[in-house]
Amino acid sequence: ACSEAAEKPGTDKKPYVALISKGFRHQFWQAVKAGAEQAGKEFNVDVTFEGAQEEGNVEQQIQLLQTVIDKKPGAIGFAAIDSQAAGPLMTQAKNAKIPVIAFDSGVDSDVPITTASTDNLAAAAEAAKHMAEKIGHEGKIAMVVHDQTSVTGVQRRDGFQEYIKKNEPKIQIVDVQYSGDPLKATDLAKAILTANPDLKGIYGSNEGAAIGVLHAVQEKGLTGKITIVGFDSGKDQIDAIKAGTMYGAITQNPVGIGYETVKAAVAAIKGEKLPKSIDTGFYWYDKTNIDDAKISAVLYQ
Amino acid sequence: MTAIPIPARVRGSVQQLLALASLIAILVFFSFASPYFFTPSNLVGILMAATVTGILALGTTFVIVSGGIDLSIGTGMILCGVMTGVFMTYWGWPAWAGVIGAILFGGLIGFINGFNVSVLGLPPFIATLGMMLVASGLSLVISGTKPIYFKEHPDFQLLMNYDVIPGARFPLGVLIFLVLTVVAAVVLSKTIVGRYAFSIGSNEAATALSGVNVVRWKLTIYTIAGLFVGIAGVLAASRLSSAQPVGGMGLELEAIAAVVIGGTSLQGGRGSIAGTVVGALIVAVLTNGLRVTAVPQEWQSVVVGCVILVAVYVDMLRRKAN
Amino acid sequence: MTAIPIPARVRGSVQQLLALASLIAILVFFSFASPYFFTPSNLVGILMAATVTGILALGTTFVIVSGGIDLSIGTGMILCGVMTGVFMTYWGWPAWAGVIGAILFGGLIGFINGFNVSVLGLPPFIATLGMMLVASGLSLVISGTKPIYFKEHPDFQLLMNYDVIPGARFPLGVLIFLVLTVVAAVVLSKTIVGRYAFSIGSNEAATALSGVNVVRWKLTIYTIAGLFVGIAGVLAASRLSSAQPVGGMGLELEAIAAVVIGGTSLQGGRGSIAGTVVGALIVAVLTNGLRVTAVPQEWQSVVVGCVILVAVYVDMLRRKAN
Amino acid sequence: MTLLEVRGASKSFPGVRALDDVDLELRHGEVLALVGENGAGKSTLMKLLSGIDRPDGGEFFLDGVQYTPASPRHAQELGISIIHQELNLMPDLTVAQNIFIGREPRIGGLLLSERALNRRTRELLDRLGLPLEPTDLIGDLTVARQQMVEIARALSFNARVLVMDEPTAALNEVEVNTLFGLIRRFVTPTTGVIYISHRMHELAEITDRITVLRDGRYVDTLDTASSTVPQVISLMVGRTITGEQRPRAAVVTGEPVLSVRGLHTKALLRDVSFEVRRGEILGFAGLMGAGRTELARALVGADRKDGGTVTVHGREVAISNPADAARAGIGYLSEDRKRYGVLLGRSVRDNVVLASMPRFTSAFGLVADRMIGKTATDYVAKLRIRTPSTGQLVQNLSGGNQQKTVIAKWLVRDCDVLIFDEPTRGIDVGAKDEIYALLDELAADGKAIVMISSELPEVLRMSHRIAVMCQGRITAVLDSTDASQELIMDYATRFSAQGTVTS
Ligand SMILES: Nc1ncnc2c1ncn2[C@@H]1O[C@H](COP(=O)(O)OP(=O)(O)OP(=O)(O)O)[C@@H](O)[C@H]1O
Ligand SMILES: Nc1ncnc2c1ncn2[C@@H]1O[C@H](COP(=O)(O)OP(=O)(O)OP(=O)(O)O)[C@@H](O)[C@H]1O
Ligand SMILES: [Mg+2]
Ligand SMILES: [Mg+2]
Repeated sequence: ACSEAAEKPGTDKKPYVALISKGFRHQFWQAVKAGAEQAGKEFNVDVTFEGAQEEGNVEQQIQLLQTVIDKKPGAIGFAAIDSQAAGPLMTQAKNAKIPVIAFDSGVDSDVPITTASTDNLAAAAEAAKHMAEKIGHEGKIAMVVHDQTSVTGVQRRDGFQEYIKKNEPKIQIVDVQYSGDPLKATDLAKAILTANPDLKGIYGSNEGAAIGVLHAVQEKGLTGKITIVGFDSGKDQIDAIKAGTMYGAITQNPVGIGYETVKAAVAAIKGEKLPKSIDTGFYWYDKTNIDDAKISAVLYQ
Repeated sequence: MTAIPIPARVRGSVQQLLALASLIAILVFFSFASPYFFTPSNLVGILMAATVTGILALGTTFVIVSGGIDLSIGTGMILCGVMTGVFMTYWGWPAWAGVIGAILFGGLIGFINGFNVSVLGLPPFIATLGMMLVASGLSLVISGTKPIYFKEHPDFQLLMNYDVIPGARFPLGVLIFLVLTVVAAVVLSKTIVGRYAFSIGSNEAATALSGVNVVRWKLTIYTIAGLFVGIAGVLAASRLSSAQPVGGMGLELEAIAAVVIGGTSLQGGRGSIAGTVVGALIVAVLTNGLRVTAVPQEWQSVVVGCVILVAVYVDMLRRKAN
Repeated sequence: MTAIPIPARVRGSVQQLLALASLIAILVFFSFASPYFFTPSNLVGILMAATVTGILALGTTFVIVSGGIDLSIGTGMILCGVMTGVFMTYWGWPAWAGVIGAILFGGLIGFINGFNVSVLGLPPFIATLGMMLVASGLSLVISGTKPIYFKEHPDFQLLMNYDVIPGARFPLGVLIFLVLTVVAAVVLSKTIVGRYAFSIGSNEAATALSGVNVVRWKLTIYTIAGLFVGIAGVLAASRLSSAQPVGGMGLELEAIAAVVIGGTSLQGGRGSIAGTVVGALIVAVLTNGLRVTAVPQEWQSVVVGCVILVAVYVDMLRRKAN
Repeated sequence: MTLLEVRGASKSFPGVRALDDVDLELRHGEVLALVGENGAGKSTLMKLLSGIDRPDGGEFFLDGVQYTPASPRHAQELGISIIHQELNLMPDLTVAQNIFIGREPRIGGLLLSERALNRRTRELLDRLGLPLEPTDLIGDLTVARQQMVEIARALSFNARVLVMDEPTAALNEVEVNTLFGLIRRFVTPTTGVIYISHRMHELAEITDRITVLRDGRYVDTLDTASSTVPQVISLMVGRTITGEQRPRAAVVTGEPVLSVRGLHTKALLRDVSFEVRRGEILGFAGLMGAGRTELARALVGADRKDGGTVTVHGREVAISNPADAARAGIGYLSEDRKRYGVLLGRSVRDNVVLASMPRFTSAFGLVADRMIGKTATDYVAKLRIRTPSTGQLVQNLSGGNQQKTVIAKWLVRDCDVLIFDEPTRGIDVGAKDEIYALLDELAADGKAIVMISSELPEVLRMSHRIAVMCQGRITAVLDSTDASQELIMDYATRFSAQGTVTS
């Protein structure tokens, strides 16, 4: 749908909404894209969705944003990798009278009219809470975070760490390592398990990191002995949770993020008033609630 | 398909013209494909996109002409950006000092590469691969894995974005790129260091036996490349109004690709700045054109890959026909 | 620091021993630094981590010895993994057919590289850079940007993980790596294709003048590298019990680094499989050791970069002293 | 019927008509010399014969049957084996691997048998009487030894026609004699040899007939027995050359410019001491591997010295690389033109000024291209370098003209001490005389010249004094008036030297 509509964006006077995200290769973004396209159909607008080739590459994202602004769309949806870095272009969009809707994480600027996002700090704290409960509020745990510098990476790390520090004096975070690539995450989670034989749990902060942790635990033959808490969904995580090899995970509502962003963009084009922020929510899911309609609706395979 | 390369080599200038033909073909194609493509603002956007990679490619042309390679330019640029932030934000230097400091820091990176290659005698690939890793780590360490913002220097972003021609949106960064192109072209083709780069790339041992201090000149060549890395780092930081501590990996391949598409031989001894600029523009135009025509993103790298192959092949055919 | 290399060349075997010395030094160091390092399970973990890159490095050794380079091995491997998924899950092939199909697909990628290099005469750097981009795009296109799971073949993951020695946790994947090492070593040093790889890398024009069909042998060499890429892709997919369509970029540099650390010359003509394996192990041991000793991750690439520089430099010194 | 016949061969390169309707006839059982000035088209013709280049026109007949060589391999299969003017070896492979490349013995059709390979090579080398080790790396051998490997390879085919393009350029008397022995053994009533050389005195010794080319055209074919050297030369150059013997020079008594004391290298040189005076040509003679090249390289800092001092104009200089040497006023012209002499991919102009760039550079580092062009044109004219323009790439020049380009490079640099290692290698007779004249001129100008040469007549003719080396030592320094070929050979073979002679 995206490509047909995009071939001649703006022709036949359909409004055109351009979404620039942080990446496009991962399933999470594909789910956001699906939501956006769904809303596009519903509200009869053209929607394009693009992200940095390499997730987290600010420079590439800025290039994309520049190209899009030059096309003068009706509205822009923007998930900033670094919101300050986009400052000059935000101003440029404002001067060109193109409304901007922030999504996924906030844009630190007064240009965006509204923000459709997940509260990553709170979500990570929720993951920490479940981890603590499962391991009995004491022992050593470690973290595999998908990225050391991006806002989501930092927030999902800090939210988790702060919760533990504040509420769980007997839990010790012994190591934090970074990789969102499943293969690399596997090897580094194995190294963590090797160096900490008495480890009780590992947290993986996105799909790639969580899958890596899962395979590391399997390869080490520690399945069931280590509590794994993940983030996002995907078939591997869902299966693991159903099978009990992974305790549970946090899921955002990526389809909802995409949908709400386009919906807000359409409203902005029409000049309607919008709330300052749209919380797209997050959920904790584990074996017990994974089949609930509310949960399975936001999981992607 | 002659098996034996009794090379009927042709001079740089012809080669550039051929790459230029590919560039023009691509430009014409996209102009027909999309009404948004051949607009002043999009063309400026392309130049803007070509600036950072292009400047890296300019510097690395010297290294490649001299028969070396520099893989550290991508992450080195990121490190220079971080140093801009350190100088201007952490240490409170004035903007001009921060900019010069970061450029010299780039020169230092290049100097170390040159030292490792020419004095210690490490293979350039390994010496600069090591530096690539070191620079990417240092960027994180020095910045504390956080972007550094130019709070004290809100105008720093004008270095890249300032409109040179009022009203016409021709950013200063692009002008800097053009000026650097001219400088690099003169240095490579009209000065002694350029001549020696060609000589060393053509036959290092014979050059040394001719009484040329090859060690010193290789140091100089890598240092020049490093200075360009510094400039690119400063401009990237200015464009993003922040020093981003990650990224840069892969940029070195993009820059080297630009150099090679432009007809510079990775064997050394042959090449030109004009070719490099055309090579950088081919990559930038292609990437932009595919975006503007809204080719699905997963297809874009397929197309870019194929076009690079075809462009270089067509060049070769014509070179042979010559 | 002699400027002109009257090469006091040393045979491959000595060179490997020297890289081996660096490897042993690193092993000893980490054994003292952490009680968890020198344990059977961690050592197996290191071998496991070295498997995929190591296999890529084995194949690419042939290409580098012949004076070429292959940048497409990283994303090519990803694409082969995706093809495993396509064959086994989408098309429902039996596991053995899927595995063989994916390996042959790797061979096809290599063959196309070889065709571009030897028949069309493109510079290897450009030919394989183009393929790198094409492969990374095709992985996304073919998989629909989603991982492909081996639903019908739940046992597929045993290819990498099956315990060869019951109870002792020695995975099949590592055994495959060891077997491939032996195969590669024999092919490179004892067969005609290996001999011609050295000969072409040493002096391509002279080899052609000697009546060797250089075009055909270069095709063969790149195809061999492609087959290794296919095997690596299958094993990576098996390890994650899924074909992941993203990633792979940067792996080619890691593999090439392993080859060069192992004493193979990027100029071609000189190298060995044993060296490559030692090189791959140096990188894997270092990465693992730094993690086990919990060195902050931002420092890790700094350390790896420096160690690569030092290891190669020490080798050179001793080679000279020889 | 003739063994090999060429009718009307033509070949052009951009800006050059290298061959123009050339005929050639090689009879069964003969050695045919092919001579001509540098750039006359000799190598080009051989490249057409052996399938490396395609002719623009012309026909080839082998035993009366027309053939069109499609590739080097094809020519080999037809029984045409060629030794190229430029070495075509793989430096990273061993002697054995080089000789049998493409014909490796295998076990079960799959695995290489290194043992069988080395055995066969050993047999071949023993049969040919060449002192080479099958397992040595080519890259470690001197040019002369590499040349022997090429000869061994060419003879290892059961060829009917053997083409040798200046095989002796890198050899000295002893090895030349070995080679001649090999050629005589090769020639049978069914085979023939085409022999290209610039060394005129060799022709009488080994060849039966002589074909002369000039400017890409066939000139004439003479019977060797009934022709004289001056006759051949005048056919080659199209005019008569006096070729007068230079009178033996008197001993020069100027002050020493360069003096070397106790030079030592780990590998070979033992306590080498000598000095060269202003206006003097000091010749260096010796057998292959005597250490003359190594001495020159160590002296200019291209290789490590392990002891010894170098004094220029009475002041001791520290030389750790050739740049230091050049600054001290010492220039070195290498014997290995391709590897250490020319920049093949650069223009004649760039090569000529390479050693003197700072002189052509303004204060801002800008290069004065006009001045460079003028200087290059001057030297191209002065040395009669045959090239369409100074912008021509050196790789497109004939071998001899490449050599002249390297010489021009050092003439432009204007050093006080010039070390010429085999300066006339691959240079035609006419040009040789020009180079001799040039050396004399340089000496008369007050330069100190070291001339290393493997051609004894040349050493005897040019030098004021002659240093003879053997196994890394100087075994004698003779005044040219006292020297003779016999005496030099005597000192050159003082193997377990009875002490070192100092000048
Ligand atoms: N590939 C080429 N491109 C252009 N010109 C060439 C090429 N090869 C040879 N020539 C020219 O053709 C002419 C004949 O060259 P050739 O090498 O046959 O001379 P030669 O008789 O072997 O001389 P020498 O005695 O110096 O080896 C020369 O003028 C040379 O410059
Ligand atoms: N590249 C090299 N590597 C190793 N050994 C070498 C090398 N070049 C020369 N040698 C050795 O050094 C010794 C001296 O050789 P050198 O070239 O100095 O002799 P030469 O007197 O110049 O004779 P010629 O040049 O005629 O062979 C020989 O034993 C030779 O084998
Ligand atoms: Mg010739
Ligand atoms: Mg010599």
